[in-house]
Amino acid sequence: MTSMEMAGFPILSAILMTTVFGLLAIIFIPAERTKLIKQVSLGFATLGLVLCIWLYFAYDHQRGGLQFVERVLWVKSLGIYWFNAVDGINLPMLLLTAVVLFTGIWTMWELENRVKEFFALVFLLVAGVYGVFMSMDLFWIFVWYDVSLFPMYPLIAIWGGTRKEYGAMKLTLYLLAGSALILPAILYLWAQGGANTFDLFELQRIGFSAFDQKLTFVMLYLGFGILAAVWPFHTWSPVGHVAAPTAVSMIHAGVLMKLGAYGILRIAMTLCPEGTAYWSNLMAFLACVGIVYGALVGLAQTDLKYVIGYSSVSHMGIVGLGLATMTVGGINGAVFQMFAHGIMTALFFSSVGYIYDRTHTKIIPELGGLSKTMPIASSFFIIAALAGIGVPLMASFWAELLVFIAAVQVFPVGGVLALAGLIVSALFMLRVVQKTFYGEKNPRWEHIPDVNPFMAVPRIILVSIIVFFGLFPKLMLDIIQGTVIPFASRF
Amino acid sequence: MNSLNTYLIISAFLFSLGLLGVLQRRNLIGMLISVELMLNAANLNFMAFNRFLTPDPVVGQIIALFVMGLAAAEAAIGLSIILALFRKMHSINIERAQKLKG
Amino acid sequence: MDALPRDPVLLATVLGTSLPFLSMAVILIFTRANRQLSSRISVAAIGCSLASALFLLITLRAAPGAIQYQTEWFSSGNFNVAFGYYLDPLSLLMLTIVAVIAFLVQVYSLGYMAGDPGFSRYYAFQSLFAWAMMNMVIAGSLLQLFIFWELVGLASYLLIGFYYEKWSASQAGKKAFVMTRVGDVGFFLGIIILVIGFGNLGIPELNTAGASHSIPQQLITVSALLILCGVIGKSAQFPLLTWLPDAMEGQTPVSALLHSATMVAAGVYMFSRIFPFFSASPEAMTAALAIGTVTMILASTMAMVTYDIKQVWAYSTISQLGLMVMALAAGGYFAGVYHLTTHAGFKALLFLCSGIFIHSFHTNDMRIIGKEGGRRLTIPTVCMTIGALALAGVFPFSGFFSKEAILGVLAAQPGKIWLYAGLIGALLTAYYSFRLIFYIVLPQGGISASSDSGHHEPSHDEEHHGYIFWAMAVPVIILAGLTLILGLFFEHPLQGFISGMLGHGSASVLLVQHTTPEAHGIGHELLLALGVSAGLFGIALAWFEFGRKDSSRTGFLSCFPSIWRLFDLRWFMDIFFRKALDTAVYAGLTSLFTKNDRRIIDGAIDGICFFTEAGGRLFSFLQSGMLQYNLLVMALGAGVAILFFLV
Amino acid sequence: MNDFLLFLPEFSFIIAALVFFVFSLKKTSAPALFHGWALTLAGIGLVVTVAASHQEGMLFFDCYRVDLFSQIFKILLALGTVWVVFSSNELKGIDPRQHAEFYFLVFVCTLAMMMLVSAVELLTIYVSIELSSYSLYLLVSMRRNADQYVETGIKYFMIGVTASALMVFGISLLFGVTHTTYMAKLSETLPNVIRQPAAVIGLLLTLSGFFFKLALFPFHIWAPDVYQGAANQVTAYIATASKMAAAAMIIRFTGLSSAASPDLVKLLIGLSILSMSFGNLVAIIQKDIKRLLAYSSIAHAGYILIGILSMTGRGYASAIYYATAYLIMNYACFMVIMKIAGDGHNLQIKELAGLHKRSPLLALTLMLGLFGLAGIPPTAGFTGKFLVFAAALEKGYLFLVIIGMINATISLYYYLVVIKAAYLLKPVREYAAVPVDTWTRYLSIALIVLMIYLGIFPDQFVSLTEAAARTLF
Amino acid sequence: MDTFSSVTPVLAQAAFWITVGFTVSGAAIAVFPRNILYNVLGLALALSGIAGLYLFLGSFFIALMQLLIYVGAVCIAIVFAIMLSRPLHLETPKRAIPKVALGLAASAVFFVASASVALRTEWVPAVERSTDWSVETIGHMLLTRYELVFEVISLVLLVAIIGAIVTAGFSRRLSS
Repeated sequence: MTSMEMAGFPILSAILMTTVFGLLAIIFIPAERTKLIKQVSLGFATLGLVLCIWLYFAYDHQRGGLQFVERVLWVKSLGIYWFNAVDGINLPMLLLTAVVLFTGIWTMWELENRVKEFFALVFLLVAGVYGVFMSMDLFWIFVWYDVSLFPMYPLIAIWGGTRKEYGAMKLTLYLLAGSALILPAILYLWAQGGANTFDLFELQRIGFSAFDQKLTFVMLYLGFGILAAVWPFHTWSPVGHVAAPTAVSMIHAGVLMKLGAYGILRIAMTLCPEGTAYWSNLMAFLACVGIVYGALVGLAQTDLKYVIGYSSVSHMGIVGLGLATMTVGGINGAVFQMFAHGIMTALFFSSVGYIYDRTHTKIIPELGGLSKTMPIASSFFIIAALAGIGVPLMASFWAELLVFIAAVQVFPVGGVLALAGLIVSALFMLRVVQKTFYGEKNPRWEHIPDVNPFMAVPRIILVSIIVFFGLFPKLMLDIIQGTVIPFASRF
Repeated sequence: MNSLNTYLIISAFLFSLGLLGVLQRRNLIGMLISVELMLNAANLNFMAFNRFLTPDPVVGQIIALFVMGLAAAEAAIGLSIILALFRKMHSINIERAQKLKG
Repeated sequence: MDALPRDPVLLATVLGTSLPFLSMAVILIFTRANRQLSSRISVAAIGCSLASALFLLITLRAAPGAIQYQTEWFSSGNFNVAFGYYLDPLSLLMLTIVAVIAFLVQVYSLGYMAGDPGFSRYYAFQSLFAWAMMNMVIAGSLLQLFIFWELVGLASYLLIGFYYEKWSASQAGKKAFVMTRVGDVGFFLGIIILVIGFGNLGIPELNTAGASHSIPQQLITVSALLILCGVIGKSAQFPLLTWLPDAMEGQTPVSALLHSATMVAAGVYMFSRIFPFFSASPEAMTAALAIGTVTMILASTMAMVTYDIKQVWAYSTISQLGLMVMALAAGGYFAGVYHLTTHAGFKALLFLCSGIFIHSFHTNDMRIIGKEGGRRLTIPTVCMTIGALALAGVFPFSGFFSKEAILGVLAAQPGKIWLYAGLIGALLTAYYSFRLIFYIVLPQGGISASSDSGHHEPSHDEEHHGYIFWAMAVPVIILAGLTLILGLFFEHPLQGFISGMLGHGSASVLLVQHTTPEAHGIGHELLLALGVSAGLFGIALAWFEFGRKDSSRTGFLSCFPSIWRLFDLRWFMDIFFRKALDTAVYAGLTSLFTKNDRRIIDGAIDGICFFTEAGGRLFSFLQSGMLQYNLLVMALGAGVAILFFLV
Repeated sequence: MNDFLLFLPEFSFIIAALVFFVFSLKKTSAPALFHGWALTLAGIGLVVTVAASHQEGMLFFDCYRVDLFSQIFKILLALGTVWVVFSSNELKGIDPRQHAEFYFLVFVCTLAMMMLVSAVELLTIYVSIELSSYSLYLLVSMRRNADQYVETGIKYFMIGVTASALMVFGISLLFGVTHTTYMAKLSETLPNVIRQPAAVIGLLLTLSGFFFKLALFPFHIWAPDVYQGAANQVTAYIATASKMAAAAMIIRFTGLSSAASPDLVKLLIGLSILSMSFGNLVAIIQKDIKRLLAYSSIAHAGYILIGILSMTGRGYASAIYYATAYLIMNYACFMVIMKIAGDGHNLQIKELAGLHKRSPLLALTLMLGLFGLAGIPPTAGFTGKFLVFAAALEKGYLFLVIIGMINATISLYYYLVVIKAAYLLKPVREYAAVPVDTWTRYLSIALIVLMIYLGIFPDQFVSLTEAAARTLF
Repeated sequence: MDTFSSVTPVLAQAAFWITVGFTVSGAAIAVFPRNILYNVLGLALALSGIAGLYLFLGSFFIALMQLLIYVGAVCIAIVFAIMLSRPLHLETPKRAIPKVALGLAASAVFFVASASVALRTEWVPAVERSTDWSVETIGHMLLTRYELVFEVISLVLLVAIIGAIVTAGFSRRLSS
């Protein structure tokens, strides 16, 4: 590749810039004008969403591969490039990010406390997320990765709920501890590559010795795995989710956790195919344990957000399992599951957020019978729960199907075990639905109004996306597998 | 007897003794005296090397000269700080100054 | 898509199977507030479905072979998922059954559910249910079948737990979903294994492959056994049968739908759908036979001791499903399907009649209904008796013919034990159904109002002979009529229809032989006599104990309290499951893992933090306030560094 | 004349020092006037230094070398001095009657450190380092009303002179074994005799003098007490400018052994690990911000050393980059501290409570500075760590880098504690809003921009540091 | 040796060891006694001894400087300081054993280390060695090669003076 490559309008940088400019715009608005801040935030989020949707349609999945490439030499002496591109793996992720940001900001429309800082930090966070997803340069991936992590601290600690300071600190430190393994691994690969480049694909062409691959793969896997809530590094996730405010939980569980899995896929598996093969049994083992374990622990939780947190652990296990299979089907499924789970969890948290904002509790035994007082708000949660169970014709079903086919083929025992986890996950989701929404009407919540149409919009969008891609998975899978097929052929 | 090693060992002895003084003496002035011993040990080294090894005998002497000058300045500053401390603490026992820790 | 308007068959299929979904969407999104409109939309949609189902049945009755429509849903790697319709006699027949029953139940519900606050939602779920079931029936591939199979489960979950503010209802819905989930996971695994081993999930392909043994035998056996798990879960076979009686928490029309043509029928339908595939694995068939038999006997015994009118029919459903599975497993393809058909008719009839009783007397207890004058409601009483006669296998009702066919198949089995089991089942079935009939029809004074006073449904007093009543009565009468004629006039046409085309569709001519009565060892007449006499003996026993004057009305089982208790507590199965769930999952794994999470994993992490901080405190001793200790640190550090180089 | 131009930056600071020497002779003291003069003179010094940045040449009979490396560090020193002088407008920590002496000593110290980074002869280095040390001993002792902190000066002094005795002893050994005091000759001779105990130990002891300046474990012991006990401005000066000189000297000196001694590298790795771990661990339990920053500076010394011990051009360049980033971030933190503690008292962490309301800009500056110190992108601190680690990994020190990263995680904890105080804690009592004058406002914004700009667009500066590192060989 | 060439080696040797004895015992007196005045006297003795050693090492000039600067200036300064701070009355509580032990260990380590450095290093004299020990050369060097240092040292002394005055509180403005 030449040092400079720019094909037309840098749409990806533009998407990234929507968040940066959004951030700047918010900074320059006086803090008292909360309404304006919200409108501006939503405006920039919409812009990003529109661009991402345009990208989704403009991406030529027949051709596959990297498109909309922007590649500029950034730091010459280290071979760092400003290298953004989309392919079938990160396009769904970008779309997911845009959707979750958009709906998340809308969900937080009723925020009153320190509005300016909140939206500024959210934009900072999302800038990092976009950056990770679009960048193809290890340096930038890492930079954006960290950028996306540290706003979590103030976001949780200021606007959070239960044990917010503990949760925020734990989450931030834990996740950044993961990057303590990622950065050395990235630099190690750079040094071993010897070509003085952080360009992912040039490094891929160079290839690494088996030892290097094994070493760096496990470092990257553990490092990113923490963010992907790989068992047993998952305990930050429920605690953090419980503490975080709604939109942050949405973005965090919906998008941020995907960064981990994406990192494993994008960096570790791309650069270390032999390492992946060597460690795939471990990956599969941890993933299977995570699936079953998450569901089982979820059974015992009494806090709605804890439940969702553990369901995320379980569902991210499915992603991990899909990746571990190293087959086209498995990776397709994993990527699709990342997308589907992102939307689903966003819906989960956005419904719980609504309930929590009104009732100021998310302890399951204190709730109960909510369906009577707020049928619409409840139905959003129930739909999310059904999607979580893997009810067909919702996007996550297909993802799970693909992953499990691949898993049973590659890891028969683990695959079957993980399948058994589906029973438990059904049990615990329905248990939560029953205890929270069914049962006698609780007089405590009688005065609470149902979701008004305005606030229902973001949730309806999420539901529609889940169902839409459940009905037409081809629209996403074709894009994904255009990239995954050549990708998986290297294993 | 009058070999390089003799001087070096004398210097080592002086240096170690000075170090011991710095580590042991509770009287700040005593510590300062010990530091002077250490500097002299270094000076003795310079002079010895100057005598036995180096091509140009002037350099070692000049270094020794400057070290002496610095030692004098150092003593002046040190003593003034000790005096200032004494004014405030009414003691020059270093063991009485333990407020900053942790 | 351009083919759609030009091909009436496709058009009818698509329309018939998607309209209920549309109606559900419209109701949920737009017309929740307007009950009348909601119900009309729903009934109209299902009416259209019925019309197109009948149209398809008539158009395609003489089609030379199965018709298949298929389009790619998506593909991932070399795994292609097709969305398609597979129209063969079996699916057409089942489609019609589903449409008919669903239509009748929806009409019936106009009366039964009138005034319920969740009326719109009810119809939305009904539509969902019908849509899922119909799509399942005509699914072209096993995966598609599975998808709609799951949706059927979802719809039944929603309907069973319809009165979600009632704890037991939501509990029952959850139980139904989770228990069928257990089976479904097996089914799912079976599908996955088939994908991996065979690579194609098309139903005709599977059947052909099964019949021609072109897949490894081991693969067939494993996948068939796993798929059988799905049947077990969905059709409430042993050991996953206890969810079904609990599912009576749903409204009676829901039960009718659930127990006749949808949900539980799905399992048996799926069995017959890929029957040639199954029959390629003798092990799987034997397992299914055993399971069916056990189920049938167990469920019959449970039905003998309950006073809840709906429970009786629920147990009878289980036992009849067991019978169907037995028939299929014994190779009686036609017998199984035929019994499925007739059973759909008379079971819907029985439930809908019970619904009228329950609606009128606000109780489920047969004793109270009888005592309060249940027989004054003539239409339901008569119709219910017709249903019970069909259930008991009395000539000339439809059940007689299908049961005979099944017994014929069982008799053809090498061991006679299956036949005897079938006969015992028939006897018990007749016994418990007429026990119920006699309780209602011939009430006598002196009924002790026991603790089991039945469940109360939300009451809404309506005029018994008004619009409401007729909305309920007409479907019942239609079903009663069907029960009368289905056996008498339709056995042979149906057999020709189904078996004929099976010959075209797959290469299993062999199977047809099994179903002909001549093939079995005992003479046809003897079997007929045995079957009829078993049924009649059961009725007689019931009459002796419950019907005749001065009878004790307790049943012979009351002499054996422990057995009574065993039957009443469903052979301790529920308790076992509950205990197993509580000890193994809640108290066992869940609590273990939760503790592990809190104590060990989180503990380790907090421990790391703690020790880090403790390390800070420890190291801060190096920074004591004493200058000379500080200097010591420095001097010793430098000294150690020097020694490092010297040594 | 050309020679004079080469010496111009130092000369400008000599002038500045002399001006304040004259002021110190005056009978009356005029703090505002002095501050104005000092700022002007320091500004001129900075301008001159920047203008002289591309000078090259040798002075004073090859004792003094002016090259890109030294000029970069001189700019950093001048920059640090300007900043500290800038923040001295409310020099409440020092008796108003001593302000002239304060500025005099600051300028002399800067001058000494400028000479230090240019000196390429051992005696010159030694004398320069002593001159800067003496100025600092005196500056530290100048704090007024410091009953709690009286012992600071003597502790600093005692530790300092002991370290300098070690250093001069080491220089004597080096002198004995190589027969020369010129760095150029040393770097020729030393690799041949590096097997001799005297050579390596001489080098080590000499380095220990610089380690002392950089506050590297185990020569760090003065740092916490001095940071805590000195006046805020003095601490800021020690924490920023004086660290630059030390880093420059360590870079120069480790280059001498030019990796000929693997043992030395091992030792440096060990020191770096100990320094990072010790600094970060102990910082966790601190309550006083300045003391906390002292421990963090110990840790950062370890990071800088990681870059240096790889002993490659890239390594030295990364160390220069890191030092620069550290200067900026650390000053950002200290500026906020000095501003908040307007009366010169020692700021406790809990006093930051509610800072985001009292002064959002300062809170933001502090947050970015701390995040930079913690190595969070996209600040310069992250890029610095990245470069340093890259250099280390080029030599294959994977383990070291992992430990470095773990330490970065630990450090994040206590930085977050401070940030938490600034952004989250509710103040126990009402603190007045912090008055932020226009210049401080501009400087804050400039610092923020600089931290982020260097983090995101490091290319030019990295090339510059690499060019500087090349002049070392 | 040049200076003492006329004296017999034995005498020279005796003189050398006596000087060494003065130095070592002076150093010991400077460190060990508790009375600070003894320490100063010990220091003076040791410094004078070292001046003697410088004579043995061939530099009369440095030996003289040693006497002037150290014994003359530094020791006197210390005595003044003692007088001003009255440390004679320093209280003497018990010594902390660990401190003593560790201090001894550290200095022992240093002694062993530096002695073994001295003994284990192959000290190689320069190939060509100048014999120019004259003071003129020193002066010449001071003004050429060490011109910068020479000027800096004056700055050092200036700093020391100003600093000492300010710190010790003798400034005109501070004497209040």
